[in-house]
Amino acid sequence: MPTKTYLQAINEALRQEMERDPDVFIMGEDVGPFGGCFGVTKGLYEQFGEKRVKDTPITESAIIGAATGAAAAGLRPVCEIMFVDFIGVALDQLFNQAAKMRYMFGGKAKIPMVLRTPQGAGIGAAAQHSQSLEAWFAHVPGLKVAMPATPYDAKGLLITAIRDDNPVVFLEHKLLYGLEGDVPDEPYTVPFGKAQVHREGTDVTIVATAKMLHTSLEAADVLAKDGMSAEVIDPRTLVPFDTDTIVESVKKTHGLVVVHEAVKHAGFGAEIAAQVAELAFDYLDGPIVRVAAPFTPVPFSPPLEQAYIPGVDDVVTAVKKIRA
Amino acid sequence: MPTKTYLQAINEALRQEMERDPDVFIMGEDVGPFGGCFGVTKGLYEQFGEKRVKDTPITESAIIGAATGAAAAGLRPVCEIMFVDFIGVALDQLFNQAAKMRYMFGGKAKIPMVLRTPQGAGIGAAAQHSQSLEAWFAHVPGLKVAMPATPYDAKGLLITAIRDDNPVVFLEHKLLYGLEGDVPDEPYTVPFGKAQVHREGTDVTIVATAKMLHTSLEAADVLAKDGMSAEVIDPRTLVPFDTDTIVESVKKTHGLVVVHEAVKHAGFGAEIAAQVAELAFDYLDGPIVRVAAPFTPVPFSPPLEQAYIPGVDDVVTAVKKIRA
Amino acid sequence: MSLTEDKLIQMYTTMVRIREFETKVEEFFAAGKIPGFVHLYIGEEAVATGTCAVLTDKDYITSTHRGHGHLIAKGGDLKRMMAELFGKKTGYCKGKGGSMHIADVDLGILGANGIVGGGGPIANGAALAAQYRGTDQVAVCFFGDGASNQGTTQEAMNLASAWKLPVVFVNENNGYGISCPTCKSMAVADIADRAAAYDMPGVVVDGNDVVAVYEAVAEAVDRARRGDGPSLIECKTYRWRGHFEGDACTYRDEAEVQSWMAKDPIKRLREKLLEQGILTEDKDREIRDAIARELEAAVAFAEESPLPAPEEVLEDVYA
Amino acid sequence: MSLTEDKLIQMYTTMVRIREFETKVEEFFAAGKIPGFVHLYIGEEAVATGTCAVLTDKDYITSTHRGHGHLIAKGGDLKRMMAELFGKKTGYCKGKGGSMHIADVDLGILGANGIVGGGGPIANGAALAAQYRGTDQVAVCFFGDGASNQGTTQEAMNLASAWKLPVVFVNENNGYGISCPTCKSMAVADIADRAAAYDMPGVVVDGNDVVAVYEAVAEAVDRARRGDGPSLIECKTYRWRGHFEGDACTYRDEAEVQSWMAKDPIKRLREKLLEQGILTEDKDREIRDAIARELEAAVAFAEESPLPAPEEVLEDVYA
Ligand SMILES: Cc1ncc(C[n+]2csc(CCOP(=O)(O)OP(=O)(O)O)c2C)c(N)n1
Ligand SMILES: Cc1ncc(C[n+]2csc(CCOP(=O)(O)OP(=O)(O)O)c2C)c(N)n1
Ligand SMILES: [Mg+2]
Ligand SMILES: [Mg+2]
Repeated sequence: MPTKTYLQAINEALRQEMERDPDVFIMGEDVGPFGGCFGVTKGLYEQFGEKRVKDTPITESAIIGAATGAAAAGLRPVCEIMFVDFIGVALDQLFNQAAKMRYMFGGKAKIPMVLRTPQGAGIGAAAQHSQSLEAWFAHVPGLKVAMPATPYDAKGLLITAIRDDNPVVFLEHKLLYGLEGDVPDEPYTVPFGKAQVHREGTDVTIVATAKMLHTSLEAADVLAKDGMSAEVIDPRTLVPFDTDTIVESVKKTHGLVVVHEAVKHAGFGAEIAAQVAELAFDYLDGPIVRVAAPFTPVPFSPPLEQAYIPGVDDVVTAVKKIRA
Repeated sequence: MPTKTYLQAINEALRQEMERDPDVFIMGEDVGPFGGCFGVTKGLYEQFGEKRVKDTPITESAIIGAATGAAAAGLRPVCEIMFVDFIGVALDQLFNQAAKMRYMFGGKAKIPMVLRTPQGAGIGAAAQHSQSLEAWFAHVPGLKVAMPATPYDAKGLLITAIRDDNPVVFLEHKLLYGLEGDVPDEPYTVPFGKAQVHREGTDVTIVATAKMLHTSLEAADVLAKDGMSAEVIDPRTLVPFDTDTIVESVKKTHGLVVVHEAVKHAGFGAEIAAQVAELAFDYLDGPIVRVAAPFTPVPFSPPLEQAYIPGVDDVVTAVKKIRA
Repeated sequence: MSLTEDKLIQMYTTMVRIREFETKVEEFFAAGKIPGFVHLYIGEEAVATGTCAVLTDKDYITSTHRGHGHLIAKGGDLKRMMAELFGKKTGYCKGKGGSMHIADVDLGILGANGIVGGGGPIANGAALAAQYRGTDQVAVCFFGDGASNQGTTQEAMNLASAWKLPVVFVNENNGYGISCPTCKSMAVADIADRAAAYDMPGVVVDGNDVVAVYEAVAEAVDRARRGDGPSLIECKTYRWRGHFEGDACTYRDEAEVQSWMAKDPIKRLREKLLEQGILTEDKDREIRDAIARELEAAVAFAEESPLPAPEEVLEDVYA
Repeated sequence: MSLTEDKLIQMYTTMVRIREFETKVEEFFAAGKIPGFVHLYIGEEAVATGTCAVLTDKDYITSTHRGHGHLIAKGGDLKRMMAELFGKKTGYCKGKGGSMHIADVDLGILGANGIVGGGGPIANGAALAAQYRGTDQVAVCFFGDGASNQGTTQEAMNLASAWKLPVVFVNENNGYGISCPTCKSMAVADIADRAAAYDMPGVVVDGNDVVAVYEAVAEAVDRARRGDGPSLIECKTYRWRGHFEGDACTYRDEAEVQSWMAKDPIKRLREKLLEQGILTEDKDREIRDAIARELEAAVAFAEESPLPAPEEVLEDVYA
């Protein structure tokens, strides 16, 4: 299988869906000739022209609203918010308008739009350019939320997102853009609501999202050296959420560690822990531990930022805490 | 002790703090002569005048930003957002600016402001005027989040909020405005980060917020008739959060049910469940169950809305599920 | 742009239909049959009517919290509207939306909106779809004087103009945002003056003169259909009732209210049409009787329709 | 409003200090010593300098992502700025903020801001505090051409005007928001024209002429201090570098860049001052030497300062 980066995988999904369906188009700040702040839309303007790859003013409410209205009118917009951190100026158009329209209208609207946006810390971009806000989106009925961790999933989930008839928030991790992996050339879909078991194991279940999947896989290697066998699972989508795969795993391993990069307090990891504490309680043989960022904004300076981002050690320590 | 409504208690807290401290002032839509959409600020304009009770244009970003800037410059603004649902047009000023300024500036700013806003369903106000969004605010480092359930707490927590040197989100429940209870005439504070045990019990711990506290207390009555003794706790603030009181209770009752009105998925109840699943796992004798709204927007029609809001039966059923 | 007699009668009929509908809503709200909030359009009928008279079913509108008039003018069905207000399963939204969320996407009505300023960005999107497909559809964004200050509205005007989207921004300046007089929420005298900030035409019209509204909107719609971009039309008008039903309206003085009631847009058109012989008293009675029957039927439909079943709460979240 | 020779020399010095600081930042960023994003102010020095020359330490400013120039002009300490850029504990924000969040509340600098349009509402708040207390302080909101479209900016202008807040909105129109030419993000030719939408004075000035900026801002500040409310000043200027360091800047053509570099605001003032005998080559060398020494000291301070300890991540969240 050909090897591509996570970024290339996203770019390819966009290109192929735009080739397939003339109703798919792109909007966002600097997504045109510039190719996007991180280069995700490179080459699309050249291929599809100004009509289908639209540079917008720096007005995120207007962007999301334009996508919502165009989707209600039957197109399939994919809009980009340059950093997820900017959603605060435009959340209304997403959570009160796009997400709720169908329900409020008694099922009589379809809003097939995708909002792509990068999350995550690690490049010294500080408090307003480094957050992970998936918990907010996952709390909004009417939205679907995808959060790919691999190039393969990035392409397949994005194609699914574009073909979905609902508003989908597609959360990329900016530190994964350079990650390479196997990605088929042809279009394919990865289903929503289906977690992926990345490593099988018997002693503990680690559920991890986005970049933390890779941190957790590394941790699993370390644990393996200490004779502990960790199963590592990526939910891939938070809405819909694949409870079953995780519960099944916990039934086998009897232990759960949840890992994400967002701050722990009221983070999505709590939802995962709570589901397992309800549905697989009897299979657990010890506490559920969450590994996540501390309750602080994201700091700028590298030693602080590194202390902020959960690391391999943190995951190993968490597992050892319940497997001591 | 004098009896007052929740609304009167809030009004009194505002009035007394404004009398005490000339730096405290109020801003918001229709908070002036109109007295606020729900009447919370009635009489304050007459007492304190236009300078200290300011009607604003319908621009929530400008309101929160004005509060943030005024607080950074040393005043103590209390701003009102008419319904919490409107926060989507203005969240940036709250979560990226007010909440993070102190940290981003290396501890060299103080933002003593309060954002008051009503939450909650039950008046047929539908999807954009009925939400409970506390989980979003609780996920933002730098904010404190208070959520009073009684008239007594409403006054005491609001006075604490106004005197606090940090941005505080003060979440009122619109269906509690008419609730009566004992409220001392003199100013007093209720500490942040201290849960309140409203009813002692031995068989199960019920943690409930805002209006759900009362639903849960009713449920406890019903359970008592069936010979089950429920301990009912209101955390009162979500940030800071009083983990200890809840953990201690679970150590005694060995069971936990969490109740809130927000949608369950990624709601704050997950955080409570997750904390207990980590810190009191060994004391639990069965699954943790959450009672919360289903994953839908808030519907308009009364039978739908009533089906949406968690009720006494739902709490009773949840307890019986783990105490069967 | 001279209006045919038919068109004038049609507009007159629409205005009366709105007035009578709202009067019924007032009555049933007071009787406790309509839950939630209702914001009545009485006094402002000429704006929705004059505007929508220019549009076809294929054109789009975004409405506001004060949306009944817009919906009726755009062709909304009174039965399904009334049923929705009553919270019934047969309503436009199956009882899920209520007054603030009635929509009829098939008629291009992209919904009333509970968020002040929520409609502008969405209207742009519908207009963008028209531009993208090369149709001649336009989108009208109704918004209030209060909404004109909201950032979303201002962003929407900017984008519409930068992209030359076929949008008409129809401002309903009724002098207040709830209790706040327009003059306290903005320093500028005419909202139409804001058009210049986006390099689009901006005009002020008498919002109680349905013909004036029609003509201004017709020009703006032509411009939009030609591909020349958006316009802003400020319609000066007044709401007769409180902000929502239940508002005691202590912030307005009676003389002001009376002076505006004297400018009743319906009475005004009626007198003009009678004078010009386009309408007769008989014809008027006929129109009013037909509307009364229509409304009776709508109310009966609403009253007799079933409430949604509790389990329906879970439906219609996702497509 | 004739400027004293001292003031002119002071402004010249500030502009050179900004230019040299930014040139060092460019160098250390390229060398990998400065993490994160940096947006340089080179070419726009006259705007911050002319503006802040009008202000006192008690006045407030809100800055942007392109904030170094504003900070230096408002009196920011180069050592602590450079240390912050290096991520050091001795920096303005103890290494927690970096380029986009440097602040010095004691100097009235309410922070650079990573959110485009984030500053306007906050500047209003500071101005409101001044109005509330009856001081004669003003607040200046710096914002870009791109930021002028953002809803928050437009809301801020409206509120400032409705409340007659002592704010001066200083627009730095450098022709681009990242890669997007101003003319593509708005239909209007001059951002200053938007002032009329809020009934405030709006003027366009040559943003590369520090004296012109000073004079326009001085008039607006006077007005604000008198209690007559806000103004909008659009300064036409240009950034010499890419949007951020690392931007290859393929979206601008070389001729355009060259033509603007020929209008170098520093060179221009220098020539004028030399001509008028206010500056001599010797004096210039003295100024530049002093700045070079100051910068060397700042860099040494930054280099030698300790990094924050990992556990400091948890500090400074709450007061
Ligand atoms: C974002 C937002 N802020 C505030 C409100 C509360 N609210 C509902 S209607 C209204 C007044 C709107 O005034 P205007 O736009 O002039 O419309 P009108 O009611 O006069 O028709 C307000 C403040 C809201 N629904 N949404
Ligand atoms: C709300 C928000 N949207 C987008 C961005 C990304 N961004 C950072 S700077 C910038 C361009 C700003 O343009 P302008 O206001 O003209 O300032 P300039 O960079 O030209 O000084 C953009 C789009 C952001 N930081 N915040
Ligand atoms: Mg109005
Ligand atoms: Mg610019």
